[in-house]
Amino acid sequence: MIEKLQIIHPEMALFAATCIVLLIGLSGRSALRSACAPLTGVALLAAAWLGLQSPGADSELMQGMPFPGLLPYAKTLIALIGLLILPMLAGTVDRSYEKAVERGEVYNPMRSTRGEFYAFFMLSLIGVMLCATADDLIWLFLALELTSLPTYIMVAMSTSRLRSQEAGVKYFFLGAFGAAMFLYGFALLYGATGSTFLSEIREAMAEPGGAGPMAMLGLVMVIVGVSFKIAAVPMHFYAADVYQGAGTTVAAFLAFAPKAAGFFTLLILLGAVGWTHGPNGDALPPELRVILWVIAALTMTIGNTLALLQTSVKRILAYSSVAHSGYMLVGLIAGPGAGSIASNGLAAMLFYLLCYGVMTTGAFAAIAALERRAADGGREEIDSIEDLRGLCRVYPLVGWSMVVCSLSLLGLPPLLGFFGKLMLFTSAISAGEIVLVVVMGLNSAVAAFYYLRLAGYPLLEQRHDEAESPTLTPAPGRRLAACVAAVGVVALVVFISPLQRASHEATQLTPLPAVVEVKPASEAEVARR
Amino acid sequence: MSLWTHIPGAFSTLAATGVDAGVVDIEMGRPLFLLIPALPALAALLCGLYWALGVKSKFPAWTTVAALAGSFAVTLVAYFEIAAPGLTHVVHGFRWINIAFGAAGGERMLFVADFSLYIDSLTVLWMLFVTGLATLIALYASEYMSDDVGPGYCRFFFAFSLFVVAMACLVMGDNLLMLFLGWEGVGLCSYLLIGYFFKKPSAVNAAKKAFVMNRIGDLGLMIGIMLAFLHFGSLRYEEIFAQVAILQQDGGDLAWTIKAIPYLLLVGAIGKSAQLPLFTWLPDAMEGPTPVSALIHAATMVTAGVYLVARMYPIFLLTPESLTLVAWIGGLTALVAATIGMAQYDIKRIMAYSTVSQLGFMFLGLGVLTSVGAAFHVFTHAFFKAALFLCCGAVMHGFAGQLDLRKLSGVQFMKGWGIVGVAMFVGCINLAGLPFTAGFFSKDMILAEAFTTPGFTALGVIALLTAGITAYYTFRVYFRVFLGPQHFEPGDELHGHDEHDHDDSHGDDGEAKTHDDGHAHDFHPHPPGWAINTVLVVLAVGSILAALAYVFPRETGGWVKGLISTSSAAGAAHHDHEASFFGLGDPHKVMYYVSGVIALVGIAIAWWLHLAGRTTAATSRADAIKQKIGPVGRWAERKWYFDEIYDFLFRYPLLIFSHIFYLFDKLVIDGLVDLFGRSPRSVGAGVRPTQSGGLQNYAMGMAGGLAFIIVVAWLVVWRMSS
Amino acid sequence: MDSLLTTSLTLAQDTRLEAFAGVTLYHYLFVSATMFSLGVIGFLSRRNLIIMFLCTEMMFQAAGIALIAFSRYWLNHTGEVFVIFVLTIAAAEAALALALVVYLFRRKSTLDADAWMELKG
Amino acid sequence: MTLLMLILIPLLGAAVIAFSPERQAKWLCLAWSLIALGAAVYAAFTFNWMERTGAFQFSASWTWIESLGIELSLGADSVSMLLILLTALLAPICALASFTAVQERQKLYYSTMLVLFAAMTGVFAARDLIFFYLCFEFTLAPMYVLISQWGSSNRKAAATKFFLYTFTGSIIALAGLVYIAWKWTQIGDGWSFAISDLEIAASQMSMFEQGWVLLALMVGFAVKVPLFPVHTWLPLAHTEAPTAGSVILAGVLLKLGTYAIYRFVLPFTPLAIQEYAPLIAVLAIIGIIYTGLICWVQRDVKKLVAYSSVSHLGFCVLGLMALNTIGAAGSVMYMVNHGLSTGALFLCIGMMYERYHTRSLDEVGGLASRMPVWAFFMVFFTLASVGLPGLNGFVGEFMCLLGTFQSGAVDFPGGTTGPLGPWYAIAAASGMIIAAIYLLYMVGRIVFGPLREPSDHHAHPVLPTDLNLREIGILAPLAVLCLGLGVYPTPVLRSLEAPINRVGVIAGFHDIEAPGSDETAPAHTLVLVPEEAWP
Repeated sequence: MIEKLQIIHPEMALFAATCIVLLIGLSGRSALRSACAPLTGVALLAAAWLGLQSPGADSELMQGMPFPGLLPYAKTLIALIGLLILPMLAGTVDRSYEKAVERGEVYNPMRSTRGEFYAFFMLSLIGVMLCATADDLIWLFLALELTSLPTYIMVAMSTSRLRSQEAGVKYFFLGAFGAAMFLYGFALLYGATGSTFLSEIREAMAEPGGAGPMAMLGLVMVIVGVSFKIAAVPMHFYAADVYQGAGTTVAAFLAFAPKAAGFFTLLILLGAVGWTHGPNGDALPPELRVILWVIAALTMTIGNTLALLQTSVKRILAYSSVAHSGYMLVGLIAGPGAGSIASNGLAAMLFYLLCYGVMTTGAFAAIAALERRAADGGREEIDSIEDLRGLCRVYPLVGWSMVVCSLSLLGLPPLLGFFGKLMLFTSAISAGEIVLVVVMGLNSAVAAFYYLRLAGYPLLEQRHDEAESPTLTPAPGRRLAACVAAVGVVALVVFISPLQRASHEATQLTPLPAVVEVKPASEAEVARR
Repeated sequence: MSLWTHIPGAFSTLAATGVDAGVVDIEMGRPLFLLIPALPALAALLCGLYWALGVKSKFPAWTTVAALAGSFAVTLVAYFEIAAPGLTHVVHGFRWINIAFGAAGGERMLFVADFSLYIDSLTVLWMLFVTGLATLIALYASEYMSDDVGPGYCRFFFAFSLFVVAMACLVMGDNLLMLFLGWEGVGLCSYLLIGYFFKKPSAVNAAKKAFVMNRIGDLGLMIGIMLAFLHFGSLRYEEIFAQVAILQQDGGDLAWTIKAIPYLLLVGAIGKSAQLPLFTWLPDAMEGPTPVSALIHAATMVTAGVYLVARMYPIFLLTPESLTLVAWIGGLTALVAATIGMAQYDIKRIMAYSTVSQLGFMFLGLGVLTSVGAAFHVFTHAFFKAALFLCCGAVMHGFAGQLDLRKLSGVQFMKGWGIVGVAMFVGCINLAGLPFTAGFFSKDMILAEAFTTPGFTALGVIALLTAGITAYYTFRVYFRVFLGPQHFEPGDELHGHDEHDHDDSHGDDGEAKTHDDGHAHDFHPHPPGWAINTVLVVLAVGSILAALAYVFPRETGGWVKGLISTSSAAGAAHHDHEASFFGLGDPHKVMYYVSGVIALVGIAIAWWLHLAGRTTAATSRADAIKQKIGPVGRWAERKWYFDEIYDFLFRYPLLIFSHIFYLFDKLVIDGLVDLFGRSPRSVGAGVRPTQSGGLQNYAMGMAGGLAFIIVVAWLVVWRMSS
Repeated sequence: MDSLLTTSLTLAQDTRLEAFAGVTLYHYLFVSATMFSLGVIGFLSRRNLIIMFLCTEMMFQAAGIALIAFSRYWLNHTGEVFVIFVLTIAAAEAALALALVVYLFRRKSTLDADAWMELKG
Repeated sequence: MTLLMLILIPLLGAAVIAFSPERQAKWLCLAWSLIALGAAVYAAFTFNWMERTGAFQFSASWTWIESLGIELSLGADSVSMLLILLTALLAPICALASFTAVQERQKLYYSTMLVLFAAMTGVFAARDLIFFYLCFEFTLAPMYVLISQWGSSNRKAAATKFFLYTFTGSIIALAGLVYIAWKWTQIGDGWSFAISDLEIAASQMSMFEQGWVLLALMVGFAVKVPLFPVHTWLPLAHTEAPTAGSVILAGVLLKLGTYAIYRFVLPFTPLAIQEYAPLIAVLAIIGIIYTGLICWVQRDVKKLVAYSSVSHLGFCVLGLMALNTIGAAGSVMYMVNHGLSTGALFLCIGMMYERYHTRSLDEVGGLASRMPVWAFFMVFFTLASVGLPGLNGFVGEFMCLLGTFQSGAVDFPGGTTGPLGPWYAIAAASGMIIAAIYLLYMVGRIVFGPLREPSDHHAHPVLPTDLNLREIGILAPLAVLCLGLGVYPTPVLRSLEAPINRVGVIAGFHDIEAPGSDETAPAHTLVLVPEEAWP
């Protein structure tokens, strides 16, 4: 049994680090306290390395899982994006307090929140990893909650302003509301199949009449409930408010971690249903396909159109996050395809998740790197798009990172985002979802407007008033994150092929015996590998 | 040396159709003849260079004169080598536009439009007077334009030389596309030269009008050319004529394409030769310097239409109805222009209308199948009309731009103006068709032919009437300006001087300044110098001697006839006119008397109205008549309101359409685009209220969304099961 | 699955519980659904943050009831195990919720959900 | 490798400029663009223009994204090579044209411009659909920057409209292109975006599919051309763009659309194009006449020329829709010619604008007496635009018209198969008159007539009243090329036959036999080969 723990080695590493961080965060020695972040980094690196070693499709342990090859890709991805976000987190909490301590105030562990913050960060990432690892509904539920609960606190504590509290309260209450929905969906799913094991659910569903009304109702509720995590319609309402209210660094985290968790959940659950329905036996069951279609289309459209109207960068990025969820759903609808990489919608989705993680982190990091004078005389994070004016001239690194990441989010070739979209295009067209592709294309065009603003303000506008203009925060990690992300957006273009191959291998669906007859092409493909 | 070789047969189109050499024997000509266009081209290049170098002397003029004279000399060689023996030569220059394509039949064809010269007697005839007159007029202009020495001078001679190049391409090209090259090229030069005084809005407008109206004609020509290519699979005369010859032999029904070609070519000819309804640009073109008017807008370019019809005569002959149209257009134009000419006061405009009218005669001649007559009239007209214009130019030059015949009188006997007066007189008698002048003979050929060709008698009457009118208004000018009491008022402008760039003209003229504020009391007309006088003498003598070409050499029935009969325009040979005319014998002989009398009557009327008893410059007996006939005179003076009608029918509607289109573009098309572009924002604005910030509103949305999605899923299931 | 919905299989397999003999899966599901709906309605209609939170708890417990019922129906213990975890999570959330509510109350001295409407648009 | 160098040289130049001092930016840009031009000329000399099979030369291919079947695949036939040469020629010209006009943020300006040129070269050199699309789309970004940073007053809106309009169109086109690539997976082994593969795949599509793909492609490319009625972004963009921006826009960027139609629409939808060519042709003709008339009532000279571009490119599309050799060759010629003459017109207007700070026909006029050299060039390029025979504009225009005219006239010796016919040509030819009207109107007002200058006009601090040597040096090569291509276009035309034949065979121009490889021809340029040896 003990070798089964291999599956969660990365989580264990992170968890160990979590415990340590929790402890040293309380230490009276500032050097020790400030080791929280490096320690987290080390843990994430270890997790990434362990993630790569995770049992893959050829491992005994993974037999019976719908996606036996998922773990290495998923865990490494999560750990690496976490590693990218980490440098941003420095100074999110406790900055003023640490300064006060430096000035001589007596350190009071009760007032420090640093340790908790990093711990929550890692716990949430553990949750995301566990989502990808889950083979059981209970596990999945716990993992989802583990992802979310720490983020509620992170949002509320991210800044001391009322806005953060408002964001926290909205996020928490609506999150609980959504959680109840998917929990109920899990209950129905269990009720319909008699098991919480995904492999058993899968077999039950594959039987004739297995995917009955109750199972479907359960799945619909799960999908809608999980839509909260990925900020898809109709659960997208919170996104903009929460992102705006939360500290920028936390918003960046929110844009990635819960979304990743949600998509892994959807991937696993829909994997249990299988893309073996529909008239040609290569699609989701029609009702699921239609609701996902509607959700995807609405999510893109509403996200993009709402983003058009915003002047707050964080709100723009929040709505853009909504819209990108819509794009990724397209991959989910397209399904695993007939074998080749470009036809694999699931791979496209995972690949896009990677692209999105890099791009959006970069954009958030760029604005997190700046602060301006607040109304009360202190310094606050920038939010208005006006604050981005002329950034490239004053702070070229930050400015250009913003430009590059925005253009990549726009989908401008040859940046990373374009290839993400291209793969979604190819897979969706392979699946015959041409209308959806057109909807997605038009949405990309709509989105271009606000991404152009995000890219244009730093590059092309001029600053109005130097005194009122934003300056760099004293946390260099944020600049670093922005630059790394921007470089990644450009440089990863070279490595698209291996990345896509990895995401393809991660999404190889174990064929069910009953399904094999329906999908001869897939069988041949699998046999060849 | 590959450039000089003849096109190998394999490269020419339609090798497969089996057409043999055709009606004329075509040989390779000597590359020497390429000098005819090349020398003026060199001159143009040099003038451009002078301009760039800022040459301020008469260098450009001498360069041009020398080049044109050289060109003329080469043309003479061509005459003796090719035209006189009645040969046809093709000289290959270089490949202009060549491309292979697959024809509908499947064979591989080559579209060929080379820069090659097709030299036959028609070509040589035209080039003789083009290069000859151009040389003379360039000489004339060297003095006439001397006030502009400097950039303007270079510009003038650049365009002048370029014009001859273009004219050579037009006349000598061996294919229709090269003709088109020349056709548009002369249009360009005409544009540049009409707009020479580019600070005058009227000149700029006239230039634009000339170009645009020509373009209308060019459109027809271009379509005609494309149709010809479609039908014959080639644009080379050689091959077209060969096929036409076959068609003529075969008889039978012709395809609509070939029937349409002459009409389309005619549209081009009408535009270039200022015929009804596209003639209004020519009088306005008189805004250009007078040498230009003489060369381009009287002697050469405007006869390009005649040349086109003559050159493509075989195709016109295939569709005789088209020639009827040619005749009617020519006859009516002649009459209309003559009536307008009667009522004008600007002597250059009178000459312009007379040009239009005479061009009408030429078209009439072509239409009634006397291509010889038409060509002969072109030839004689070139001389005497050039002379007339140059005389007008001399007057204009001498009297500070004065052209109003009410303000000049008795110029003939002023000191230094004798040669001008005599040359003017010679030109006038030719134009009026006084017996035994060249104009008399050439006009007679056309008149006689009009009367004798069945169905054209009415046109003959019109033409005769026009001849009378022509004699009247010609001598009206002569009597008013050159005879009678001596009187003059200087014009309000001194051509050239106000064209100097004031910024850089400080150095060159104290004299010009006195001219600028010159009034009648301190104005002294300056009579023409040696260059102008020489040219006028040569032209006057030429005009008179041209009559000899009607008679000699006897064996070919005249020089021009001999030339034409060996060219493609020899179509009239098929036509045997009646030997008798109203029972009075040889129609030509009869017509001598009739038209001679008519001309004399016209001159007599002019004498009575404009010379006899006239004591002032401004008034004459004609004024009373003009009073009597009331508005008709005014209508004629206003050119029968052709310009206004065109504006009303075409220009204003187009302008209105343009404005409407622009508004449509801005409001509707771009508006739709903007609407489309804004629609996402509207959607966003519509959805935005859902983002109210209220926690429970969000929850409501989420719960509602869940319900909605469940309903959607249920609907799908329901639809599938039913 | 149709059988599940069409046959009125008695949940009370244990005949000793006569009192529940007529109670089928349907009844439990009905109660569960009702509770869930009441939770939703309460969440949407009440203004007090604590009560709203309690409503989400009610929705959780509705799912719990359904799980127990299914567990009994399928005669395995998975559902029951699930419920235990649900309860744990609910407890964790409750702790979080109360902490948050206290925190908020300190800032604004009110528990009205509508007091937090600064962020919108 | 040659083509890769042509793309990389400007990119490298851009990088160098980005890390050099501001003052040297323009000189560096000039130097690098001259190097690029030199390389292009060298390439042109090593290029075999006589290649009779229409095969692609300088072919090179590097695997890039194996998973999607995307390769960095380059190759050029003479059509591509011509347009690459045009692009390379305009690079130093645009750099020189900006020397005094651009004073702000020169580093950004010049590096952006070089990046743009690299991308445009990439479009013409691409043999892989995604690489093509990548360059095609990427041109938007630098152009957006050029317009919205150095443009006139309303530049932001113009740049945004330009970007969004063309982006929207091309993303739909991408959907169509991907669909064809998917079709390849049905017959081939896995995904491939190699254009040669997709030409095969396209032939497997049914009429129905081709119709939709045609629609998708045309949505993208027609916007770029721009074809009526999706042209409205162009006048705005042109008016607001800086001079060099306008030159690039008119000179090359619009050609991306027509080039794409030639390269993709024709071979990829052979059945549908036969069906719908008349429709597209009608749009082109409407554009010719409609926008031509609109030109006539413009007060802003730049807008006038911008609208004239729409009108002119109508001819270009019309020629392509004739679906025969002469039409297509005319269209390619038109692309080059329009790039030269209209680009030069924009340069002239820019030079005037630099001195007078207005482009309004109401405020300036009669400049021939102030700036005779400028006036010469202005008139010259106007005449080239009008389509005067002997200058370059005529060749393309005439051949487009002739191709249209003979298209479908199968009963005549000079006719070819095709979907259009004489009436289309006659309708389009009326554009000749309209072009004369509005262009001469423009010249008549701004060059000729009495001198009018804005009342607050002051002499430019640096520039002389008339053009200086630098400016003459910009315009003179263009003028020479205009004249050269007008007088002796045959070598170019002959070199176009083979590639067009190649496309024609795939696109089902029925007037063309399969290109024979047995025709032996000496290598290299036609100009250097005796005429007897021409095919």
